[in-house]
Amino acid sequence: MKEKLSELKETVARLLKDRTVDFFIAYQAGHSQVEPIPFFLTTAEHVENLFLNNFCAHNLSKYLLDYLAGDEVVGVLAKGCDLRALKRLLTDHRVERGRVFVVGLPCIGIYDRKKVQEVYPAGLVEVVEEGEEVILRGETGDKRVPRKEYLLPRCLTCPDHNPEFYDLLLGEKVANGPLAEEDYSDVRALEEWAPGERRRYWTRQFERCLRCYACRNVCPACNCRVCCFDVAEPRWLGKGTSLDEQEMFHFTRAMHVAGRCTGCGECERVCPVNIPLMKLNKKLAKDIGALFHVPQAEIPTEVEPLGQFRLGDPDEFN
Amino acid sequence: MSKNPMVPNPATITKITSETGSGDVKTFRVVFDDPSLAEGFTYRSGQCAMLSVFGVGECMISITSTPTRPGFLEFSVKKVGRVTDALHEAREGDKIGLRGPYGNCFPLEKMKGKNLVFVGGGIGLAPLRSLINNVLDNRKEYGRVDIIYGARSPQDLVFKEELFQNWPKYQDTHVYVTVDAGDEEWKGPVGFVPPYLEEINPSPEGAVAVTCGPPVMIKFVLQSLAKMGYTDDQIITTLEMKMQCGIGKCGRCNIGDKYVCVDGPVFSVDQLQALPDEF
Amino acid sequence: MCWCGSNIASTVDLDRVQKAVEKLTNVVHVEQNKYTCSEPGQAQIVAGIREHNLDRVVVAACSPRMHEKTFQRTVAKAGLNPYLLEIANIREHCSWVHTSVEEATPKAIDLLRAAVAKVIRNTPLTTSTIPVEKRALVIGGGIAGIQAALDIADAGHQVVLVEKEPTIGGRMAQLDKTFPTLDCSACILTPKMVDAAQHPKIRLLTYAEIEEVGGYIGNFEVTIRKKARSVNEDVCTGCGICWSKCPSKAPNEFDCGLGERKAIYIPFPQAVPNKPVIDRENCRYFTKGKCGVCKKVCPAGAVDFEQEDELLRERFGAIVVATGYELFDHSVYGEYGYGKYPDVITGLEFERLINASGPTGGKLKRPSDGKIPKTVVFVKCVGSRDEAKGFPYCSRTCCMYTAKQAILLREKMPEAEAYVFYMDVRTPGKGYEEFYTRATEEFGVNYLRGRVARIYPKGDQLVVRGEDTLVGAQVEIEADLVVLATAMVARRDAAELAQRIGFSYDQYHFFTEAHPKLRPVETNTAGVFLAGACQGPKDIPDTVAQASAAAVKVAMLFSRDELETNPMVATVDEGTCSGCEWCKPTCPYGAIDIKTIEERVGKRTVSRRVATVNTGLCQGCGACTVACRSGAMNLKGFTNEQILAEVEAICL
Amino acid sequence: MTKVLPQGKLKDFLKDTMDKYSLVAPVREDGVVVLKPTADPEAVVTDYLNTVTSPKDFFFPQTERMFRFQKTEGKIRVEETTWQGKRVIFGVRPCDLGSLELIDRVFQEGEYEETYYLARRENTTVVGLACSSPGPTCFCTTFGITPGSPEGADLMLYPDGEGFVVEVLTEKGEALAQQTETLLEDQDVDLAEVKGRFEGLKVPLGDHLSVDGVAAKLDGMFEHPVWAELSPRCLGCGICTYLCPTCHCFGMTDEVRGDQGVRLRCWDSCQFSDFTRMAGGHNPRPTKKERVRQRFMHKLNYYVHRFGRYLCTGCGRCLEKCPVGLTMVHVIEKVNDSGTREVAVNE
Amino acid sequence: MSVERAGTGVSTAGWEPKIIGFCCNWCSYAGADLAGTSRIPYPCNIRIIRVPCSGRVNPQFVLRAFQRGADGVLVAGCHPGDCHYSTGNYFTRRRFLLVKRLLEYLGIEPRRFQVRWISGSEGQKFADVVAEITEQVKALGPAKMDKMRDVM
Repeated sequence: MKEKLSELKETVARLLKDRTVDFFIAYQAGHSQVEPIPFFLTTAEHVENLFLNNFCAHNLSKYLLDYLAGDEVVGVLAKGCDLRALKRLLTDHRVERGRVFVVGLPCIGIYDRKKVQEVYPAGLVEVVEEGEEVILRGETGDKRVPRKEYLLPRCLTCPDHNPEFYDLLLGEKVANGPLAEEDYSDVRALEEWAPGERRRYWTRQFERCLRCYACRNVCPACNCRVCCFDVAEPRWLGKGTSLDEQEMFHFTRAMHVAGRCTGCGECERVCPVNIPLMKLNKKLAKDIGALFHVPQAEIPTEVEPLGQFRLGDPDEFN
Repeated sequence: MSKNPMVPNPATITKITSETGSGDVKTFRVVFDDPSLAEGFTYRSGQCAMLSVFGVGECMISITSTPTRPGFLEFSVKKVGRVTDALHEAREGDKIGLRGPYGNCFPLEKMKGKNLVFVGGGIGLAPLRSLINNVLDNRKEYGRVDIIYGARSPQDLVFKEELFQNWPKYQDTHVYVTVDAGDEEWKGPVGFVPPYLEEINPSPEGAVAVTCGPPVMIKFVLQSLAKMGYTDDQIITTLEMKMQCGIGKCGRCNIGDKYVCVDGPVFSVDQLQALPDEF
Repeated sequence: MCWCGSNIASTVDLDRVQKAVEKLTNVVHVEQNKYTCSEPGQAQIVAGIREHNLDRVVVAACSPRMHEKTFQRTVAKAGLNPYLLEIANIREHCSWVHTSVEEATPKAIDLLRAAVAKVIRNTPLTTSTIPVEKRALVIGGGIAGIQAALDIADAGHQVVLVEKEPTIGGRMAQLDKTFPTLDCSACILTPKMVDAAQHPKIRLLTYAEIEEVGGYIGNFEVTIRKKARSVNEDVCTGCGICWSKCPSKAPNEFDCGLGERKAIYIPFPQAVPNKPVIDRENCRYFTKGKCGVCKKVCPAGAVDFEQEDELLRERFGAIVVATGYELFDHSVYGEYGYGKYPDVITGLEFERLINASGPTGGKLKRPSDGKIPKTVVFVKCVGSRDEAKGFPYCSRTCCMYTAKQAILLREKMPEAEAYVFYMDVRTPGKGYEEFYTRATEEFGVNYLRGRVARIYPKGDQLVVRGEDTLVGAQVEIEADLVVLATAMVARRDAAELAQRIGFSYDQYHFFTEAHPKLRPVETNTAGVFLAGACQGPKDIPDTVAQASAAAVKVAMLFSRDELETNPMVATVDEGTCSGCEWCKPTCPYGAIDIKTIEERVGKRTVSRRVATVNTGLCQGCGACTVACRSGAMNLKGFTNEQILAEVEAICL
Repeated sequence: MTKVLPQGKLKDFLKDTMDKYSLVAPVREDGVVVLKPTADPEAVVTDYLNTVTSPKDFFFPQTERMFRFQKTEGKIRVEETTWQGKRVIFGVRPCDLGSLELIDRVFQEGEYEETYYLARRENTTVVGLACSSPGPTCFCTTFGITPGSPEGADLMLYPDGEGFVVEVLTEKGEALAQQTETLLEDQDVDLAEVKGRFEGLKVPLGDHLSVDGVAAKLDGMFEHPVWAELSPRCLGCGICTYLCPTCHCFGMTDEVRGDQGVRLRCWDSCQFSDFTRMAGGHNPRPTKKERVRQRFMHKLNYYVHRFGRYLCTGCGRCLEKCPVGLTMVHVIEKVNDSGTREVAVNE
Repeated sequence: MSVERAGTGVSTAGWEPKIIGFCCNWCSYAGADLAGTSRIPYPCNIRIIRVPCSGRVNPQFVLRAFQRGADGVLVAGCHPGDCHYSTGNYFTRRRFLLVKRLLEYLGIEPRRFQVRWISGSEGQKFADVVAEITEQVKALGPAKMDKMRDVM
């Protein structure tokens, strides 16, 4: 991915200079190699600060919601998963296609900062890919590890290494790996537990929740103009943080993205207290697949699975 | 009063007056249930108190009654949100909570002997009313009093009895009322407050101007006053911010390092000028 | 709080309820009365509102489905918006289903608390108006449909009468004589059929079916499929040459399959319209590709093999559903021979066999060998009043038509013996009991009280074995013909039609009236009315009465130029709405659109898309509100705030 | 002689503590170390850089009941409630120890005291734990705190060889030491030497980051373009403010069940869009720019004006957890790098 | 938060489950009315909230009921195909197939939350369903999900 940096710089500079875009959203270097951060460029002079490596996890298209009121054309760098998120915003009629200029970024996987930092808490210099292995190259030496174990969870079942559509693609398309089956093993495992065990598990998770709303704010499916958690009346959610309110929050959040979640896992990635939010999202995705025959890979759908029905849907409510 | 500043004291609404035609402003007369508080609660014009509707929440409202007329407190409340909606639902005899007083007050000492110009708009007359009545109750200590007040329509005027009957009776006290748009019965002036103020043109000589109202009005009133020769230290206004604790802790109402609930709400314009533009 | 005499007061300790309710925030006045729905009861509400300056009212009484409208009018009388009322259902949901005061009283308190919590969040609602399309659709061309169509047309309104079969007339046309007057069915029906055909305000669409129904009261949009008749109706004169020359034969449905007709045919001689139709399944031209005789002989050139189904889109203000009934299929009864004995026939088949225009020309010949029966056994309650194999309900007409048929038999063939096996004889109609008495006394029909246990063949006869419970003995009758009084049942496509139009039906698939007593011809879908046996078994007088009633309802509706709409409709908080459109697909009425609004953001004006509700189309189901994640979509009268408040109040 | 708690007696120390106190301690849970009430000494860990949540949670809990109210027969009864308990918080790092003092000032200052916080402060004994190996996100030294600073602790533990050197700092600390007396061994250890060792530990990030003059510089930077540059990437979530050991904004909310209810004081965040939005709709901090500016101006300027210190202790949580790297370090660097001249920016 | 609930020590001995029923106006509410007019007795634990259509029942209402101390929740609507609004209950069916599974996944006993189709003519069924759910919830004991009460 790094190798595309110079092409990215040229591209962004050109787009800004010829006013194809009014500004561009990409990445800049962060506190360390493993945490590149979003970067908003308004002039071509800024391109020198662009940064790209295989830790560029952030989905940048969600930022488009900050620019709804204007008429600027916003350039955005998008991997396959980010494009799916953008599609979510387009399907939800939140963003106009004409106001986004998509620079597509083929991607074969983003590394999970948390997992890498377990090996290299600090001082990682770069990650070198060698087939199914990667070399974590750091100040204190190299470490060769199996690639898959260090990728973000979403990358393991990634259906789109190339963005589905774009206005311009950086480099060549990459071959999509063999499409992995959606992996619901963690959901299934939890389903197997005794109900009391599950209750304790989720109680522990929810009690840890800070209600910081990072999961919501980063989520491309949580794109409401006003979130129901932020309205005073009716009070869908109290400000107090007892277990029942935490559960209300997580239940509601999960239901609101049911059938709409693009599976990017950003919620879980940004959660400061490691709440396994994707175990909720995936549970719903799994059931939606099984009950209504809408596989995760087809989402966003034209009409959301909960906004339609079939006469022959399963019925167990007699 | 409870030692804990965050705990409201039970009080009873003894009288409700609907001020405006649409009823969106009501004045609540409130008396503490605890007789010692009812007597011991001291405040100064310009200060605010936190009104609690139990189960709904609190809102900071300026005290519109004057400490010169003890026995009760009065609050004029416009219906704008959850808590004020709930207050408007209340009936006489209902219980609310009250804590305070909070914030600073109008600099009465500084105003003594001066000619006073009060410029109010809409519900902005509420804090001024406390001050005006305070001044009029000690009429001899002040110079000429000009009260210039405006509202959107005759229906939106508040404290009509005082405006049209009580206040003009005081010596050397002049009340001017205008409306943005009149109706069939309105015989008075029509027009916005700032030009009306310029038309009346009270002299800045030995005067203090106090203005309170919607932000847009204040903005133009300040311009008019400047045009008329008032200096920044001659002009006093009040600020409104979202407040929750009222005691400078919750972190909401600060403008720079000043907390409106503690350091305000009364500011002179030269004080405001030193604050960051974030209100 | 209503005592409802002792209906509520004997199970709910209303004094205790009153004590609890008086303490609730916002409650300023509580009173009880014996019958709140009575005039003094209502007057008390009005007085209470005035005296205490109330702005919300809760009535704790019977189901809101019973008296909500009543009390809405009551509070309106006191000058209050009718929607500032809530009902706590402490009768049907409380006093009538719980036996002890200790159980019912706390529950009543909870229900009242919920009603109070809801009502304080009620807002005044006002109705708006929609224009009424003054055209009626009548579905079904039997006596019910014909009567309804004629009455509506006579009231001066346009009617389209849609009939599935090639002719109107329905079941009544198949009958020989009618009870209790024994006048000839055709004689009284056919003039009405002709009236309907010739009425300037009625348009007949026979051989046509309802394809799709959209819209709402006053403004239904209906798609009608006019099936290919293969005969150009505009040209055909009904001369009959075609069917006389047609070489293909098929069982005649009109004669219950007992006789034959041609492939191009009219069902019976007095058919209206008197225009044939080609039964393509049995027509040689269509099955073999060769023939075309009819086309050749037709002097008018009306035969059109190329004709296709036609879809007509029409607007109507009201719909009368008069789709009639079918007969119970008795082949489920092993004891009656599973429908395999040709000489075990249904009452309707009997009608055709004795009818002068029937397959036997009015001579009663039994189907198996054409022999004239000497002993005829009638069996009542076949498929009705039988939960095990049929339906638990009473089919209502069988007692009378069996008596009629026995009389007709004895009248035509005095030498023949008539036996009737019955459980009860039910004759609740004008002249009915007298008619039955005539059957037994004047015509000597033998009535045997008891169930038939078995029918089995013996030689060319059928042995009917049963019990005469009055005598307490087994009886065996050797019969030449057995007539089963099979029950009237809902048409097999009834549920489908109800779903298509959007109203409900009961467990037997009879259409459900809005109220069993007080609104017997309305459905719960505004603007859709019921007539005849599609609503439940009925005889002709009742059917005609209901049809006329439905017609009056339609005329009433059409007497207004505009309708007040239901004010409990969905509403959008534009400030919150994201314009995501996910509410749209959940709306069954297509009532949600997207519009662009402009608003100030900082210093500029920007436009933004939001959902908007067509209040004329919206019926207030609230499905959209759940699709709306932010809660921007709300339902007036059942707002999120109200329902959450109810939940919280109940859970206390 | 100096008291030493042998490593092997740590569990017993916690057990003895629990005889008289409820215990809050670092516990590893689902891959993160959180401070939480625990009754199981076995679950308590000491091998963490810092806990993901800070000790402020136990003095200024996310949800605190302030009072109950009861409506009866046209009367209202208000019953003030304060926290009752006696608690030990174990394993607080020096940066977090320092944060307590910063919040103390806010809640004690002025005409009014915040009694809920103070009640918990008074009845809680804080056991500090010096840092042996500061991490890549640590920058306590920027604010004059060292890996061995005990200020804010009642009793301080310095890991040393096979145990913890104990320093008793307050009466509350002394009481705890007495409670656990049998487990503390008097050893011939030079406390000052041990402390000195910790104080001298390198804190790579903090040692190179200076905050000198930042407050003064910020006086003129309210309108500086740096805010417009920094803020767009902010997600507007509450991670920074909720994890920050010094953030202390709150709101109040009523919970009602019928005619009784409570008023709760709950955390709130200046990063939330509705934090300053008034009932009428006006919001003095309408965009992320104003909100991000408020957070950093508060910590690096406003608070300094009021109390003479920075409202940050360099704990590094924002560096670790902010998903978009909008961190204190990043901002201080930006301020240090920017020109002092006030630039008026009109957007 | 470690504040004791005032007046705790609720023993399950005298405990009666509280069950909230969301009933659509046209079918299930009418079914409940019919149970009433037919005087078919059923346990008094259910409290019915009338909604126009089962499709109006927001899953958040269900959770709010549990949050406020309900021990069981019943959502009842017209049988599929019978919806007064044609299609409302089909959406209900989809939504609550998921909700039921999600609640179970969160460790909430699935029998505490039930969805049933009850027509206006099924008074007996309504009574039977209420009896059944009441019995089941009784066997399960209090749901105790109203944790905020611990703070109050």
